[in-house]
Amino acid sequence: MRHFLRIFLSRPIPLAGLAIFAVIVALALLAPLLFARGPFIIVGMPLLPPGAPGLLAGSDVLGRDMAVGLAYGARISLLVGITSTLGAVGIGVLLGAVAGYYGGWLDDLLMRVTEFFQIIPNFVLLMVLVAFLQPSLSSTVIGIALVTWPQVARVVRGEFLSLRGREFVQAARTLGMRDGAIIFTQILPNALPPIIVVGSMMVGSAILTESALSFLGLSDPNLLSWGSMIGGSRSAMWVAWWTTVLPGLAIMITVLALNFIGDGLNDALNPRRRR
Amino acid sequence: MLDRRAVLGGTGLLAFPAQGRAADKRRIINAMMTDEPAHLNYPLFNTRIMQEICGNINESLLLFDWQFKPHPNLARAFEMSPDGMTYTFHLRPDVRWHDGVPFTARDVAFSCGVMLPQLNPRSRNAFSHVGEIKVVDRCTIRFDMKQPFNAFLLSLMASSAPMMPAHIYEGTNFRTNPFNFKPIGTGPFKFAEWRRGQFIHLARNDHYWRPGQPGMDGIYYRLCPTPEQRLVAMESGAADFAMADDIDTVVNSRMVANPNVVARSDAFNGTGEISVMEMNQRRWPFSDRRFRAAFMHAIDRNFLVKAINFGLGKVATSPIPSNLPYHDDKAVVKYPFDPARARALLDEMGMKPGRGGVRHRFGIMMIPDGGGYWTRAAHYIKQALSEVGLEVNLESTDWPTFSRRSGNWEFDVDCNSYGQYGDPAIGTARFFLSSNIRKGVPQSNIQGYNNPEVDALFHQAAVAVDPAEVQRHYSRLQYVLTRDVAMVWLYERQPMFFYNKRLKNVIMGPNGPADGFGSVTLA
Amino acid sequence: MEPLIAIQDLVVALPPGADRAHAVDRVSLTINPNEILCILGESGSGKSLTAHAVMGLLPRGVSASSGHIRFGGTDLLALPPSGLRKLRGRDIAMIFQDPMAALNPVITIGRQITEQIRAHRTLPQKEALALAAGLLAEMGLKDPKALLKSFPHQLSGGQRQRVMIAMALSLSPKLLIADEPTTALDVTTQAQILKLIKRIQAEREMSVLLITHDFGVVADMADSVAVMRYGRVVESGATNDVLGNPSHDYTRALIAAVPRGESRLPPPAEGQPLVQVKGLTKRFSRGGFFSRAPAIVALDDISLSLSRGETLGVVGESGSGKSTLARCVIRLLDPDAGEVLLEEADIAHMRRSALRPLRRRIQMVFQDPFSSLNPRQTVGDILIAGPKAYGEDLKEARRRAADMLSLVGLSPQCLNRLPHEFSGGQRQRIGLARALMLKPEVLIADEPVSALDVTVQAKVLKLLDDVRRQMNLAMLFITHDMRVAAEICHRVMVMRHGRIVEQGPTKDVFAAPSSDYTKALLAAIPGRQAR
Amino acid sequence: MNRLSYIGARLIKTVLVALTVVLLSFFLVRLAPGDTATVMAGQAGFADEAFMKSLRAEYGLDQPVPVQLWKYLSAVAKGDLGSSFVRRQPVLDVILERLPNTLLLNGFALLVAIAGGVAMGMMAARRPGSAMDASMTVLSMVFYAMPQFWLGMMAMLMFSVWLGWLPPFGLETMGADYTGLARIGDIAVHMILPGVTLALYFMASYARLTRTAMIEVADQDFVKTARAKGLREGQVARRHILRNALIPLITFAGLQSAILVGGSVLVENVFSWPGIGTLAYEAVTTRDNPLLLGIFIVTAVLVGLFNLATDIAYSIADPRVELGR
Repeated sequence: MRHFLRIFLSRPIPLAGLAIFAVIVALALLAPLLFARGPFIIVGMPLLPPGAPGLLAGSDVLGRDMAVGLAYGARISLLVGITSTLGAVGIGVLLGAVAGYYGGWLDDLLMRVTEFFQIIPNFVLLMVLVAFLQPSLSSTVIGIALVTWPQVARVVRGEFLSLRGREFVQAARTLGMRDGAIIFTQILPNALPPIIVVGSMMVGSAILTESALSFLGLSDPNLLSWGSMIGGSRSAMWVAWWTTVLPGLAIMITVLALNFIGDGLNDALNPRRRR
Repeated sequence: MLDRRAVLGGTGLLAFPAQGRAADKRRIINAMMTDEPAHLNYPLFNTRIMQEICGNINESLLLFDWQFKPHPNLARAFEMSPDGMTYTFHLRPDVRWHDGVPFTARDVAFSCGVMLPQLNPRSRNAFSHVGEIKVVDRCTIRFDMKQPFNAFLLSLMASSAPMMPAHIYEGTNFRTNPFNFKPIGTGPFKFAEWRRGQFIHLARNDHYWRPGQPGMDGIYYRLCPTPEQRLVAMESGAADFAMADDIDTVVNSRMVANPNVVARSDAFNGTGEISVMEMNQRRWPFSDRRFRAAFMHAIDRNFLVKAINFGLGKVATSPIPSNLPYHDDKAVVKYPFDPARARALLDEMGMKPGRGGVRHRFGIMMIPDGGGYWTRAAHYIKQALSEVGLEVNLESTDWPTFSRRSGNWEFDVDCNSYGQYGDPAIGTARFFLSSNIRKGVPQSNIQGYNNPEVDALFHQAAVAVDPAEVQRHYSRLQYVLTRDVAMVWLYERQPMFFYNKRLKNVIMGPNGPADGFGSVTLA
Repeated sequence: MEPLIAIQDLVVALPPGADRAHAVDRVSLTINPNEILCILGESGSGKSLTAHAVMGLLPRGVSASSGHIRFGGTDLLALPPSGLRKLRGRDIAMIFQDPMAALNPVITIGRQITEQIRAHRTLPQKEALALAAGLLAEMGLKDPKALLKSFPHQLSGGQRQRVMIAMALSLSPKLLIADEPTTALDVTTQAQILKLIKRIQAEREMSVLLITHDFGVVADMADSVAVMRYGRVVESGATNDVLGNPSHDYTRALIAAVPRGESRLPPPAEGQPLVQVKGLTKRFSRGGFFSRAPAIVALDDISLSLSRGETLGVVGESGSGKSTLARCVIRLLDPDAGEVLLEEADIAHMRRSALRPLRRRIQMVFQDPFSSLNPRQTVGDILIAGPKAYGEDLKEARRRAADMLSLVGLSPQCLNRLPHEFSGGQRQRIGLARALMLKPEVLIADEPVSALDVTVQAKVLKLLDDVRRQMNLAMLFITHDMRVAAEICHRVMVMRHGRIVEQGPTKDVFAAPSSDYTKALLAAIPGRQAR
Repeated sequence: MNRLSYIGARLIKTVLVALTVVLLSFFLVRLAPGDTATVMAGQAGFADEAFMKSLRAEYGLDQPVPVQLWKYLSAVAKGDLGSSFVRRQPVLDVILERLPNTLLLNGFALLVAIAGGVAMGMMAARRPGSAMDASMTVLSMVFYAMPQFWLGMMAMLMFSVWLGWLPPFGLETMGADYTGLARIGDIAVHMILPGVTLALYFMASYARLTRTAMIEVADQDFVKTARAKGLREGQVARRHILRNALIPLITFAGLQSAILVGGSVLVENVFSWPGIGTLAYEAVTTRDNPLLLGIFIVTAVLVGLFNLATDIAYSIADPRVELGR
């Protein structure tokens, strides 16, 4: 573990990523302490520019304080990003492991299913799912998890296919280990690095997808997320640039931090380390 | 209060891109449509975009001025018997349909007797009062009423009673008649071409009966799906008209300040639309008048209009809009913004604040308007109600879900708006008559409001002949409805109508576009 | 006479953080015209980097920090890159170890050869192709015209190495550098390629710098030899002097470690057979849903018997089916037909649940030290995996693991260290200890030493033999190297294309081989004729 | 197995996949509550039971589901994808009318992305670990981190609202009715903003892919052989390294065919680009099931064809791969 940390923190990109991400998480958690009242409170006239009296980031189309909105918006984005990825990774690892280890018709079945997800435009499928489950936080999380698990399954299947042939796995079989033990104690630990890297990238793309859904109005209206802030400002943008620019910047910085962390993980965990 | 324009001006964003083309001398009007109508059968499909397009094709017997007094149109003259039981119309002899067939009393009899009642719910109410329609001769037609109906003339307004060609529709299935896609009318413009997903083109009717009209050679209604796209189209001169919901109220100030554009807020007085919230009065606590009153007191409707809706509209004090006949401000019970009074009412009901100060939780079903002014109003009201301990869960929907849930009464509170169309009997009655409580049908008395006195008053007002008697009934009605808080009236909408200053004579009456653009000419 | 290449005090620095400062430390060598110089050394001795330094092809981050390489009067290290580039391929040419990867997979053979010719001489493509065809013929390749149009993946390993040699000689260079040219090839192919290089060198009177780790190759090929260790030349001189009476003790140890190729084991005691294999057959189907390609027959009617305390060697080239046989016996693969009797029980077609108790009696040692141990487990956990799977008491198993480690010559502290902290030889010892933890009666060794250096190889073979004797194991020993088989096996079985071509006591098979294939295998053993 | 029978087999497979797509999506789409009749009733503003019942009868929504499925499948077999409820046009016409716009926009975006991505990748791979490598990596990560719709709005804000250089919306200038070359020029100008927005998103992936592929190929033995032959660095890079590094790009482009055909809902929505993306969004929100199914089928078939084309291109680029084995 020490070795991994030394490599991970030695390069500027992952270090910066971790720092930014930590700030954002802190901002999200401490929002109630930093700001007296919630993000929905109307504090003045709509569309006041940043720097107007008492408004660090200006007011949005309803006269609400955008700084508070940005802080609370972080909660939704992080929550959706992390939970949907955990869900997708859970399903993906399970199916990928079984298909990769046993192969045969199970593997073919999984490949056909992942192919289906490659053929149907993913975002349209996600919209249908969210429309069916009625837009809400849980429908967004379930929708994103259901649409993105094939990415993890493909990676895990690939890893299991290559590791299954390795000699230490054959040794485990000769030693009388049951399949379950082999999968979870022998193969999975060695398949973790690529899963962790894919997982970190997926948190970022899940945040982007959630913001896209709420931008199109397919999210729970009672919740304020960065995407819904941008969605609400499509017309206001023409008279008040900050209503669109600021939430967008927040999304970009968060996802960028996650991409930096992902790049750092990929480098630190990758056995054939370049450089 | 800070003058918004100064603030916007300050940010240097009021600069306008140069006009796309120097004041265009071509005699073509470029209008826009938010989405494409399914077909152009006016009575069958009566949305706003249909009124704006078919208003140029199908005409009505009468036109109405700003005081809603009737003026000749297809009917050059008309008489009403003193007891209000018979109406006789004398048609213009020289009117021809776009396909050259002469317009006769037979067309009027077919339209008012068969097609309109069958297809259009609003016409059905109006013509249900008619006993018999007699074709006296080619140019004269007489309506014998079952009982007097003083709103009968107003129900002949363009959007409620467009005259349809008998020789095209009689004996056919109105829904699948091919002419639904190439309508025939008598109006200043006739149907030319419809290129799906792009535009609908109306060309000038050279044989139009009104001398000197139409002033222009044609109209293009181009598909322009998003509000920002329509804003840019108006500013760049690519579009001459922007009607009602075309432009989001957020950028209203930018349009008003645009030197190339004329802004009119009275073009839709005829419709007299009120933005409301309907309560499902079958469910507690919405069944309790005090709760509804507290709901009204909790909302600062002046702030709602000035800030949230950027100054467009006027606080609605009565079920009948202020700029329409029979509005009586003295008769109504007023509900000023008074959170303390609201809390008192809720306490009186025994609805004490529980954990976290929350007295009651309920849902508000929103209109799927893509984050427009409806959504913003709902968000403001949720915020205002939370101040008095009422926690609101905003339910987002799409059109299928909204129609299904409102029609089947599966909601606590929903957002909506209704148009008066000139006379309370036409536009307002349908929301409060107990006879109009019909499951599965959106835009009816979905609240379940049932007050026999109101039913009787609407009936008496409709049949009264003496105008003073009619006013007395409607004043009483306005008192009873507001006393019962039969509905949450938010504000009278003032949909804007913007047109390029290269044109003039665009808005000639309270119906605005619904009366057609025959009179429009180059400025 | 004037040497063709004179390397003086060459130093090649390694990037910071490597295990030692210099890969090559003040090396001085001379190569005379019309002579083959061999550099002999184990992995990590710096032999390959020295060769690459001459060509100026050192990998990124590694550079020749000082010293001189004089080639006909000019110091290559001082030459600007463009100057060195003109020499490469024209005056000095180089071929590499793995022919599979040394040719660009997406370009035809013809274009890859003409590319080199036209890089140095302006020649129309047609003529260059004709020259290339001539070269391929000179290398002994049949139908050169067709070869020019084919792609690398359509050729065998031997053919590709011949193409590489043809390409290298296309501009008749004065010096050919060959970096372990035959290590990745089969024994028989290896012999042919070495013979080809010897012939070409003699005909063209050019110089060859041959890098190898195999003493036999030095004995057959080299006029003079230099022995390298940890980046330094420990000894150099004419081949007969260095091999005849080595002056440096490292050279002596190297020579001693090379397996003789004669069997020294007493004939096996005739015991009651523990394992009997009868009519074993195994087919692998090819092609997907649509194609009907015929299945490959990996094992065709194999029969053998193995008794306690006896080591049976299975020898054959790659593709002969020897490791499929091993995997079928231990039921890692399910045979299509035939029996595998462990005493009386036929385990060939037994259901997995019934097979499980018998499985612990047969264990296996694997070939690749870097893949046979789970990198994420400590040595202790690796060793107790078997007993744990059979539900034995873990504390007791850990204690036995410590004893087993000392049995295989490792200190018990290794228990809580990770595999990547051990050398190749040590990992094979851990693999053996793991196999012995379940007290097996039969031990299958699948090429256990082929990935190790010669000196380490000798020690591991000795350990395997000691363990066999102490625990009276029946051992099935799989290898492609006849010399290793001779060292350790009582009886030997030669396999080719899934069939047994010959079997019998090692002494008899080596002394008087009956099948021609065995004869060819024996003849191909490098360094066999010299002594 | 020769190429023709392989291609035949792949076509059958595409049809089979399209069929499963139809079956799965037929039920998936029906799960959403509410149906098109209620939508049209709601939009009409004035509706009563008679109107609703007649609508349902007209569209066959009142028949049992298996009957609807069987009718639909037999129609699809004859190439008739049914008619769109809301648009009252045959679904196939609507889709074919919109498809070229999406192919045009995405094709342009993909070309820009590949060109930019490969260039960035090569610059990064020339000296791994250098400042250039780090800056290219960071830049591509920034492109990857930007939400597409927001990037589009920023581009619109910058180049249309403030600078006024480029038209922000639609396929062509409204009402201008240009023809011939003028129309092509007009569409090209309109394509710049949405095209570049889409391209930046794809470019990040291509840059990273090219970089890793170039670095990995540069370590292969045949590159050492190329240098040993005395080739100049430029020749080594172009003929040997790049030629092999492009192969993974082809597979990646194949993977993206679903996006190429399916259109980007977000970018088309922001720029009101009349493509399949906006059509799909409209179909979902108005429950226009036949249109939605039509889109799924057409994309399934086209993606199948694109994948086949990518496999053929792959087998041409990499001789080791034989079609069919």
